[in-house]
Amino acid sequence: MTPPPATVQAPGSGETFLLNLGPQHPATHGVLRLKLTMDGEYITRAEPVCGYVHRMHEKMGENRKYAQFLPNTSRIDYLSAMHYTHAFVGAVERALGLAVPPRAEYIRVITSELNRISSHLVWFGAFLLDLGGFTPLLYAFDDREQILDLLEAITGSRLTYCYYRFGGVCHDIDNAFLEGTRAFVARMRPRLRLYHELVTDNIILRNRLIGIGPIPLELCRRYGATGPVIRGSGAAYDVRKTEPYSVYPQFDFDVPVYPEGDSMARYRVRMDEIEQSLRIVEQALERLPSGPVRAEGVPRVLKLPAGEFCCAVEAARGRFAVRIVSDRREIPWRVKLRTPSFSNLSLFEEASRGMMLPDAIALLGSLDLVIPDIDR
Amino acid sequence: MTALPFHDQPRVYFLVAAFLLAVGIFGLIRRRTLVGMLIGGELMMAGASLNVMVWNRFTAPDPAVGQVLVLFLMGLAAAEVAILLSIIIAVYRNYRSIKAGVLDEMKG
Amino acid sequence: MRATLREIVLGCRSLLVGMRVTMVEFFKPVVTVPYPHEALRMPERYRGPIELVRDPATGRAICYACQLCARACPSGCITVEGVKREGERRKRVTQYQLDFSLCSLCGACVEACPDAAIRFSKRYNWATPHKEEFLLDLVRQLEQESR
Amino acid sequence: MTPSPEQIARELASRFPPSPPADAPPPAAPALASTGGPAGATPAEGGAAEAGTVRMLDYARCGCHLEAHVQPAQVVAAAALMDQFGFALDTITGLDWLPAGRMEIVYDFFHPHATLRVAVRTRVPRDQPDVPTVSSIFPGANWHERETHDFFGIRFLGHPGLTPLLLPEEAAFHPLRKDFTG
Amino acid sequence: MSVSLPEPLRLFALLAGAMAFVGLNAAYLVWAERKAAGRFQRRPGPTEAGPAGLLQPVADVLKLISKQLMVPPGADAVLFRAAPVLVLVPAMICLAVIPFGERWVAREMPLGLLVLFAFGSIQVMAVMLGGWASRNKYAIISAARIVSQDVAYEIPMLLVMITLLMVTGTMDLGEIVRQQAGGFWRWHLFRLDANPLMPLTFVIYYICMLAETNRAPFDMAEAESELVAGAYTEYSGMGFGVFFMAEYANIVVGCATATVLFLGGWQSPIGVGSGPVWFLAKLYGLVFSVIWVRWTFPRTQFYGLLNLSWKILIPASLFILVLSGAALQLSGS
Amino acid sequence: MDSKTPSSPVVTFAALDRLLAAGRANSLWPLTFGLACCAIEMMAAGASRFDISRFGAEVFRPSPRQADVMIVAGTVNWKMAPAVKTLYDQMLEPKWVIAMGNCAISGGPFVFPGQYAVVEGVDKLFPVDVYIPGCPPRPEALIEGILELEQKITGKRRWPRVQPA
Amino acid sequence: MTSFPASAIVAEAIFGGFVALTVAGALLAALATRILRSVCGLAVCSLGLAGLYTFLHSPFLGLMQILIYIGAVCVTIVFAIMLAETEESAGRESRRRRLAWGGTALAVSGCVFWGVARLGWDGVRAAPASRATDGSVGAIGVSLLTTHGLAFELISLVLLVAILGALLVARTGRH
Repeated sequence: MTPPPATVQAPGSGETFLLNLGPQHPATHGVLRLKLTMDGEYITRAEPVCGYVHRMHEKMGENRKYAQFLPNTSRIDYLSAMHYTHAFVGAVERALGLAVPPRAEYIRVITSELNRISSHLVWFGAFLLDLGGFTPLLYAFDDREQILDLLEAITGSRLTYCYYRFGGVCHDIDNAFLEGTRAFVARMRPRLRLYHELVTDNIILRNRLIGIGPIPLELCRRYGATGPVIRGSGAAYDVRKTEPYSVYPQFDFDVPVYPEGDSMARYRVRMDEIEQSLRIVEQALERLPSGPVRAEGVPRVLKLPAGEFCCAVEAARGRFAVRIVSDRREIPWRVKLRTPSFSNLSLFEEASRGMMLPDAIALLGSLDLVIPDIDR
Repeated sequence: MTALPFHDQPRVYFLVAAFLLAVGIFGLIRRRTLVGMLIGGELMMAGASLNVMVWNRFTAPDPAVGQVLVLFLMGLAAAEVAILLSIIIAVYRNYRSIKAGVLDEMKG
Repeated sequence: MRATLREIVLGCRSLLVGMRVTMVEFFKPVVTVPYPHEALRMPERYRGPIELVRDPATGRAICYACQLCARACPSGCITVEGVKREGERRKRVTQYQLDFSLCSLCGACVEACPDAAIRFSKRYNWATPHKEEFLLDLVRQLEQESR
Repeated sequence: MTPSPEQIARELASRFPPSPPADAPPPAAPALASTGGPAGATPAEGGAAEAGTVRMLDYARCGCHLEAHVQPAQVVAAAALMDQFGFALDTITGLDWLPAGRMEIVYDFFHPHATLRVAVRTRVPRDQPDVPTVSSIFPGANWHERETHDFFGIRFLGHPGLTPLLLPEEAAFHPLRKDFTG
Repeated sequence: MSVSLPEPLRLFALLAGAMAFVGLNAAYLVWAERKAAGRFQRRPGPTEAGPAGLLQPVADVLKLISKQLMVPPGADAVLFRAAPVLVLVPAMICLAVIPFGERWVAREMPLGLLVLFAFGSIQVMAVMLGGWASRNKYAIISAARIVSQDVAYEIPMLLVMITLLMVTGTMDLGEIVRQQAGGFWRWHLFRLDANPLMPLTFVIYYICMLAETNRAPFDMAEAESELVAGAYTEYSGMGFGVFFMAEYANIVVGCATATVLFLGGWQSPIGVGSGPVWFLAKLYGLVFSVIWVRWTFPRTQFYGLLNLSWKILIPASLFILVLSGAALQLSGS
Repeated sequence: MDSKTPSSPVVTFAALDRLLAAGRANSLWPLTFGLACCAIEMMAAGASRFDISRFGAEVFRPSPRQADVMIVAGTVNWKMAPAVKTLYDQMLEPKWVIAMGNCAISGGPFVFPGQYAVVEGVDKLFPVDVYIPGCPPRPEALIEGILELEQKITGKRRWPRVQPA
Repeated sequence: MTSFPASAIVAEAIFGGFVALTVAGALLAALATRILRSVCGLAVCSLGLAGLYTFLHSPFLGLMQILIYIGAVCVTIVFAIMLAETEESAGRESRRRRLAWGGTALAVSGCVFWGVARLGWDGVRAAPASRATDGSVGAIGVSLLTTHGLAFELISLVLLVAILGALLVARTGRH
């Protein structure tokens, strides 16, 4: 294992050489390692090596009570912590047959969608950083700070919210939050226009993304890629629509789909999703019911009936599913976390074959990976 | 004669030119790699150019002529480098080494 | 040829539009918070390292070492000890130790507390060269505050 | 033309019938146990259902429409069938039924165009956890199988490179086995 | 021409002056860039070191000087050490021939333009050597990129220069500026009679300059998301600092050349009151635009960059060359 | 360190040392190196809202050769540990380490009996200069960590201490 | 010349410096074991030659020498070395063979040096009384396009063919 700067070995016998991208490399966002076999600047084989942030989440699931596992769910994919917690509490709620009060579900939707926007904003910035543009990153982070302010005010944390509880949410939201969210929605639309002017329409960016890293739908299916990756390849697969959970069926929103499958398509899907999330938030704010935010009669110590319970959500990166196997004890027998980045990255080796290094970086960035989400 | 500063004495230039030529030949013979030999050749060319320029400076009736000639020489050197290097790369691609000895295989 | 020219023109236009965007931002005020020169206000629910709550009536900690928080903690970073004194109905906390370096600030302890005897502090800017500081003795901390 | 759960259930049941006991005749109709609740297996029972059962599940309860138990040898065929139906591989994972001395491998499928989730399960003895790889049908299974091998030590026969994915390269332990100690 | 040595002392003074200029320029351009980048991103940039962060460059230089230097194992130590200097020196030589004002030129040369070109071409070699000598894969890829990029952009730049040469008829930079006296409409940028596409020529020059100085959006050499720090990956302390300095010195040279050739050098745009102030104003205006461009755009793809040169810039500049030849013939006859 | 400096050359050297220390303290270039959650807060600290560039510390260098301070932001596990160690070794003197977040300090919430992956504190791998607790710490805490490091380098605190209200 | 008293000496010193650069560069180019240093030697040598050309009253050629030799030839060679990673492995050859080759090379080059230097030493060097042109860039240009027009065209053709040939060879070499 040689992290960069890697020194050159004696001239190899072949025309190709091995380039070790990572585990510390600016473009791998954290600690992914890519073993690249290069022919000049062309990649003949790119083998991702993961596990550099393996944090034993699944093992911890077997060691902790259900409530104690909640903080972990915020740390698997720390950029879409809300969704991950949602999936976990969703699975437990299914198992117990808990009815979540509608206000809580609405709050969940609002916070989830805000979280999705903030996640996409981080992706947008980091992706542009991969492509060599620094300023959009800071603009995106500036907008993200607005979301974080809102979420921090109600959850107490900027990143690892741990906000949902079995049968509801931790705290109710207040008027300041509602006002702030409305203000944010009003602010975000013109900012999106700014992004499009500054970035999306930019000829340099278009040349770097259009037609680069095409992923056919069939490839997505065989690798189980989900989220913006599969939507950028032409399938309108969105867990919020195909396996509806929470109160999403009550909202009117579109699933952005682009058939091209290239990096630009994935880029556009995410940018459109920000728009759609804003729509959902708007609707949820309008119709927010009053009432309690936690279900009655949730036992202090949870024991699930025996069996397997699964709940999938549409996280920012795609389908995230929790599978809990319970044996009637306070501690689950097994917690399986199906993370979207894992499947999304697994297709990289096949999709990147024959690409040039900078294009592969663009492809990697357009997959929007969070490494701990892969390594768990 | 001795009153002349060195930079106005053609002999000094001639010596340097001859030296360049000789070193170039030495390199051409001694070097075992194509690139090395190419560099030797370039040195020889440089010696020749210098020689031309000395004549141009001290004896030529039209000082433009020598310069034109040297310009031509430079152009030729550049062309030579381009061609030789492309050959070198081609040879390397096929033989994985640009030691001159490997080219023996091409005989016959 | 026409397409190429068109692309060049549109491309140049997009570049100019981009430059206009950044130039407009150039003249907008900065959004930076002047942190070390100005203190920040953390929101009401901000989750900093927990602290004991003082009972205004007695001036002592409310906590009576019921251990619920220690049991709820996923990381096991809380150790509570208490003694029952003569003539008192409940135990009194004598030691409340928090290994903050293990804490994930999930809030399980605060939620588990039946008497709201612990709460999150607003300590948001903690950095130190000394690792041993993270072993917090909350009881002593409370006593120091009262002094 | 997305398939309905019943259609898939019938297809699965007819293709992967329970291995007939030596004396009993095969059931005339495919066993289509349609219970609403979850499988309800506890570790001691080691996963109750026998290979060959296909069960419709209560989606609202379990988050899954259908589950099928197959023989380890039938896994590839089952995956091929799912591929034909246009399913995408969701995940592959293991389950260690330590008290029963068995390991279970679960193949989860989702459909990219329909609300449909199917789980295919198979069980192998704990002391010889071998199962054929499905990575030839779903290349995405490659990583899932590597991960399952990491965590459970289940060997996927014919896998192109069963090296540790998440654990260190030289790791020889399987942390999610129930008898694993730090 | 007689090669005499006028006032060697002046030469030394000049050397010291050039070094100080380059050093200060680099240091405070870095500061300016950090400040400007901050403004573009709505943050203040360095503020805490000295008033308005003015001591930031001092701190950086102190840090860099006192940082441990090391030659990576397996590297060619001599070349590795020489490369940063080799990048910096040609830039300084180039500065010596640039006329900042009527009498503000370190060394007036009839072949000034050629000097800029000849010495400008050395720095390619130097960066490449630095990259190669590091024996680091990223550095080598980056070095290879630098060469292809610089070679590709040298050609349109040369063609633009030849166009300019046809218009001016001299390689003397001072003379070129003098031709542009008398208001901005006399600048070569607007010499539409000599060549109706003169502004376009300037744009081509500008693009080539960005590419030659490895500035964003053409910063292939230091593309950090791909190549860590490119050719500079293995450099630490002042070795890296000198590369940094050279980068900014090259930007100054490039912008100064543009000022001389297109923007009328020290001539004032309204025709009266010319002087070095105008030169510096134009120069730093251009430098600011370079910074502005960098903090606006993403990086180009490498082959996109080569395509831009080979498919657009070279044909365009050839066309301009022919056009201005024709225009000159027409106006001459 | 003895503060008494009797002879004049020593005084000069001391002054020079102070100057160098001031230079280093105001030009802490971090290594671009994020591991997990905390890395996002590290990015946030570099973004407009918090802007560590005010302290001259925004020059994130991707190459360890040019970096002065390594901010270990996130969980280090045993698979990653050799790489982190190598990075540390590749950094050149003078160099500093900031352990950001509880994972880097002690393994944080990922420590439990029988855990098999996480390094329980990066100070097991190399010396750490400043610890920033939190999960993840706020960006101000990172700024505070950098100020703390400057204090360690120069020996005095230039900025006011902020008491959280 | 100038009024500065030491200027002649300084000029001599600078001239000597250029000669030294040329000679040292040439030696480095021919003798360095690492091929890349060899290229650097060529570059240094070119730099010295550029100075000599300037002393020979042709700064134009001097600058062209830098532009073409350092900016183009050396860069191309280094580029080729990078593409075709080559290092001279000294240990491969037998010592005897090395000595033999070295001896031969030394002898041949020595003879050449001696002969050519002698020729130059005794060469005619009567400066012409009058010059047809001043040898300026303009004069070179005029003479390029008039007197030597044909040669100029031919050289252009050679260059064109060289480029095309180079492209062709380098492309077909790729399998």
